[in-house]
Amino acid sequence: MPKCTLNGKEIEVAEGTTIIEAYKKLEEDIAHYCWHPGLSVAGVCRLCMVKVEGNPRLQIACNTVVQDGMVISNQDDEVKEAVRWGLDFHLINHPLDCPVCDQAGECGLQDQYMKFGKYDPEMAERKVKKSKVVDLGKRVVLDSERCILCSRCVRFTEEVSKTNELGIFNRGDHSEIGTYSGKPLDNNYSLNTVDICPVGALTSRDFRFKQRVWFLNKKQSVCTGCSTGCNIDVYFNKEGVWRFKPAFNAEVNGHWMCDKGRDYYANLNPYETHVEGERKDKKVKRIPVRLLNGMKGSEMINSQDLAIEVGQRLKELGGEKVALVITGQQTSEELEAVTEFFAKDLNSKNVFYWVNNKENFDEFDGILKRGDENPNTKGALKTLEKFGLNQTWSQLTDGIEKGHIEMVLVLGPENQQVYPDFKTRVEELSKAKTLVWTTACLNESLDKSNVWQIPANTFVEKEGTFINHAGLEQKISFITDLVHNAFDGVELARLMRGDDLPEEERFKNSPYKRVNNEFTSIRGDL
Amino acid sequence: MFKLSPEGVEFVKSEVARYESKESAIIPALYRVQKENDNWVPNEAISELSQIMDIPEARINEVFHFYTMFNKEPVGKYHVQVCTNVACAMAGTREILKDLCDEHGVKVGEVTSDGRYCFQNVECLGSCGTAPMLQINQDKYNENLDIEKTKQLLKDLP
Amino acid sequence: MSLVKQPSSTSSWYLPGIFKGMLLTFFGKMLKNLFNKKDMITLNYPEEKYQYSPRFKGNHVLTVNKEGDIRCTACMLCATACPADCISIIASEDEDPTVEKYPISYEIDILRCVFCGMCEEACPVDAVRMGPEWQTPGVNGSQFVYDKEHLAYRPQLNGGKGIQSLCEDTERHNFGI
Amino acid sequence: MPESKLLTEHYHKDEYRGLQGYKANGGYQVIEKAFKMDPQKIIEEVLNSGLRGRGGAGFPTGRKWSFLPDNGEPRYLLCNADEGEPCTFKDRMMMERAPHQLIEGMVISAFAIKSHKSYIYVRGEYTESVEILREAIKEAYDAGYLGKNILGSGFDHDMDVYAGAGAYICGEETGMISSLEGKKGQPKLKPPFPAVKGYLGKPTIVNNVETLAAVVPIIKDGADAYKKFGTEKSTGTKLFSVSGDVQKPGNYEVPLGMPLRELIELAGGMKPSRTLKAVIPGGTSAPVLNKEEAEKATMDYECLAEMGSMLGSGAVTIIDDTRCMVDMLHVITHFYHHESCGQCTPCREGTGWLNKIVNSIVEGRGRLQDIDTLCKVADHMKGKTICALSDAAALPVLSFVPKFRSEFEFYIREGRSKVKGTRYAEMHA
Repeated sequence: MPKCTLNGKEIEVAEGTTIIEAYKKLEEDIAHYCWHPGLSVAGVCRLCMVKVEGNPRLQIACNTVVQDGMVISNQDDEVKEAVRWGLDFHLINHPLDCPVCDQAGECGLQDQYMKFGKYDPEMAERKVKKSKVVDLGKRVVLDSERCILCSRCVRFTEEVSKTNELGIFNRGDHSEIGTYSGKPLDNNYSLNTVDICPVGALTSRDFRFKQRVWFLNKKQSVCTGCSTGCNIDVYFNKEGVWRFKPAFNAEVNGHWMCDKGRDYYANLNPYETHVEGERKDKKVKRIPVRLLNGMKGSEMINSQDLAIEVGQRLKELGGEKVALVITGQQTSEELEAVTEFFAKDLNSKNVFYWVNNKENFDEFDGILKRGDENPNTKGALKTLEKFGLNQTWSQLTDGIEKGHIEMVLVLGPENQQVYPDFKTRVEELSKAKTLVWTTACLNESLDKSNVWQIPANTFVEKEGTFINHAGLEQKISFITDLVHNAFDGVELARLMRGDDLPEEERFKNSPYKRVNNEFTSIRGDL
Repeated sequence: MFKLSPEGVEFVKSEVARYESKESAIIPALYRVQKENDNWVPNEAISELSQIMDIPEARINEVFHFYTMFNKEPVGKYHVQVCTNVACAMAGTREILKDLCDEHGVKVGEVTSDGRYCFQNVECLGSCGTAPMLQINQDKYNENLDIEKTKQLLKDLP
Repeated sequence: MSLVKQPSSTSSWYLPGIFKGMLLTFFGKMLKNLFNKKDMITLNYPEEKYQYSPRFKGNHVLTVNKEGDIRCTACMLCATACPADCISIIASEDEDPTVEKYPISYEIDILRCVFCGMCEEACPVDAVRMGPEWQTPGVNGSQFVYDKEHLAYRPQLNGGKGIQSLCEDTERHNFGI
Repeated sequence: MPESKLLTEHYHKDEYRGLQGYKANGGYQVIEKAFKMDPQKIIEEVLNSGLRGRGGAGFPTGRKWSFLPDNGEPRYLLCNADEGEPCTFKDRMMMERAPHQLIEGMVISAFAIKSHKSYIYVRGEYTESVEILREAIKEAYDAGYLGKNILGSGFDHDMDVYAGAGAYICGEETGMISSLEGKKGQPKLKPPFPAVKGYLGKPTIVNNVETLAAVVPIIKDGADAYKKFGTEKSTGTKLFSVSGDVQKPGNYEVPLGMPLRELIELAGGMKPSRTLKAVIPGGTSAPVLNKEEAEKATMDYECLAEMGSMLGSGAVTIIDDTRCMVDMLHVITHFYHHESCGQCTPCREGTGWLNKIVNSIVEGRGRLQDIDTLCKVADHMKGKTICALSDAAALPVLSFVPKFRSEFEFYIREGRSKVKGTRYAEMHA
């Protein structure tokens, strides 16, 4: 274990650690662009300069391994001067379009210039013009002028996704990132290149111009796209959730996540925003996506009242005539609470497990994405095991067919897209006298007279635990409330049982306290 | 639409087998394409090479764009590459290049209307003792020139 | 800096002060204005209106570029700087890659606005200014939310043609900056 | 001091190109001697001879060879014939006049470092050299100087020629390795050095054409005989490519340590009625010497280093009083801007910046503060990048500008050249 001194602080690091890793460990400031902990070392931005005592030349921290007794500093005047000029070299051909650039606010150039910049630019010559707004693929937009050629994205496609779509073409200051014309950047991990891009050269087609990043808050959660359970940062504000980005977790996902998982954020917002019309006459239209209140057939009803009514009806019918359907999409706590209500309170054995596409469960793309697109399959199985329940699906359908089962409560899947059999199951189950479906999103097939819909919370609006494919338990925390009248399974179980659910308790963690009569831009008549 | 000749495909395959890493064959393969396609490499050739050599297009494209000897656009029948580096510039090649361009009414790097010439300034070709010099396509060097000799040289081309 | 005088014993006698004021009102101003209408400093609003200097921080103006399109790039710095949170912008992609981003909706809630002028200061491209107009009439709530059309092309602004921005992107591009 | 033709003795004979002619003039005899020696002994002999890399950096060849790790991995010998340094044309002559000399030198070197595969990386523009080398290698294979069990010694060696495709940076050893691996010719991060991890991650030795050829006379007559030439620290002979304003430009093989004056005399002296103004002693990346320095300089590694310049590849460019230094620098900065590989930021952006500033000056748009900016930019490009191209681009600026500052100031103030009296048109597009 070599020991070294960084900026006067002693630190012991593992054999083979580079100086920049030691700096990161100490949480000391060090400028860098091309180095990324998840990628190989390129050593091209030349910003992580450090002075190693006894070495006349400045060294780059990313390619120098710590050796015992090294005395390293980046507070030296020589180093500071080198970094100042290094930044200026990065900026001489960088356009002045921060106002338009989507990266502004989370841009490496902005951040590092504030810390290490020279503040008196001497470049008085014309900048190199390159191509702007190039679609590299469905999801990624390139602006070559902003690119500082750190090669992170190229290394990502070479080393992580192994798809090799990107390359740096030409040479000198005419170098440009690009794809070969016939082969766009369309792999399932392409948006990671946007995350690792330290500047605004690569931006996400989806997130582009929707929000400025400084309007957004972020909180950590777990992706529900598949059983891998990648850790994510959820970016949200008052208006809703705007994007997911991967959060580092060495045990689960490292630095990355897949594009499919990122797409899911749009299903969380109560409204979907559409831009309609031609160039000048573009209008914004908002279409509801989430179920906003309880529905009893086509009649709208307060969701709490509906939940209480459901509880009463279930109790009236009693054990044999009712059934519960669960999926791997709810948290372990929800599943347990509702199952307990059925197994203990109602004394029912009719708890059924709805599996979506079992045949794909063992698929794995070798990076992150798994075939089992439920975040909590293991949790569901564990719950059934705990209560000793092992009913088969045919028992349910038989029961409905024969009229033994009159009322079915379905904890509907939050992500309906990964349930290709959604419609057929609704058809099947709605043969029962009453079908109660808790759902987060609207779905046409649920619009039936005997189907009661209870709005459910999505994973950003609840706390709980997901158990991933490897059996790792991951806690998710409450992030923001989006649909006021929705509950999670735990709350539903309490309401059905007849317990109180005080308002204050429900929204105790809400970052935005909802105040009546709030001014908004669409105020209408006074 | 360019397509490599069967012999060309054979050549590329043999080059892939020739070197320890198959990527080493990219440069010889691109030379072959250039030879078969009037001295320049069309973009679609990259995907063909990618299929033959089983190397991602981006890797081949990177190499293709990095080296100056692969022409990205048509360069006429005679690609006249005039060295304008130190020794040759001192010997007056810049004036020769300007003269040639003016005479044919083209700018540096443009192909003449009859498709015969393209005049291009290039960096040192390693013939400084015999400056001024130029190279036509990838043939032997023409050395110890002056304006008259150069014009005669171009006239004598078939 | 002017000092505030502490009340002295004489100033606690109110009546002399009141009479002093009355004298000024009747003889100093009223009689003067009765016989010399020209120098009268009050206006018969709303028939007469005062013209403020162009630097007055009144109602907002969105400037236009040479083509007459809105200059705003939807960078949202004004919305960020606004202490009253009265600006709401929705940005969209422009087909022209040199423009790239423009607002499809730019709304100012003028009743929330405190006319501090921060938006003007924050704007990097001289797209939003505060003009000399100061009246904000309206008959219902929605009329106090000014949209893009009103902010840039209301008749008061060059007869609906809009006010030219001083900061043109085309120049920047021509200089290769 | 006359020429000392250790390598180039028979270069004037046309038959020397072919195997027969080469053998008739004493070729392929040293190889037999070498095979009887212990490989370690050959390395020692080369180390003793004081032979330094002739490509530019001047690193002792024997030392380089001794860095190879003993881990049983296959080793590669690469001959760097990507002669890109402007004004250098010695390697081309060596390959075209005496290809077998190079092959012989390479087989001996390969035997010494126990390498069984070697490549000659020739720059793409040298189509003639490539053809001649391919022909020579074929002859050598047929005559048993290459291939399996060479001359019954039990030593196998294969050799191939690889043509580059036009990139100055491939003359840098790791750049060349990248290019040979079929990637862009971008230099690799060091450490690891090529002697440890080079071509395809295997230990690799990269030597210049002249260096490898010089192994032949060293083994032939021994290190001591070789050391008789040159100075104490810069031993042996060196080919100098003399170009520019001299009467007889060309390659001259002289012992190191020869005064620059004499070298100019050897090349026919200055043109009539012209006087010396400056000399670039080692290719354009070497800092320029002004007249006073040039008259004192001797052509060896130490003297030039002392003067703040370097011997480099031995390309001596003589500049006389009719040349405008602003224009010369313009050509040089354009070259480095064109050749920067684009990997490291200071070089990628800096070379472009330098070229743009000089361009502005040449076009008459210069400002006086540009002179300082030039120096500052160049100063901060130095020593900050993976390879030495950034330094190579900075050093000319840092020597041209201070040494000929008055010319630059005159050009900026008057908008025309002090020497020529006119402004340069944009003919160097």
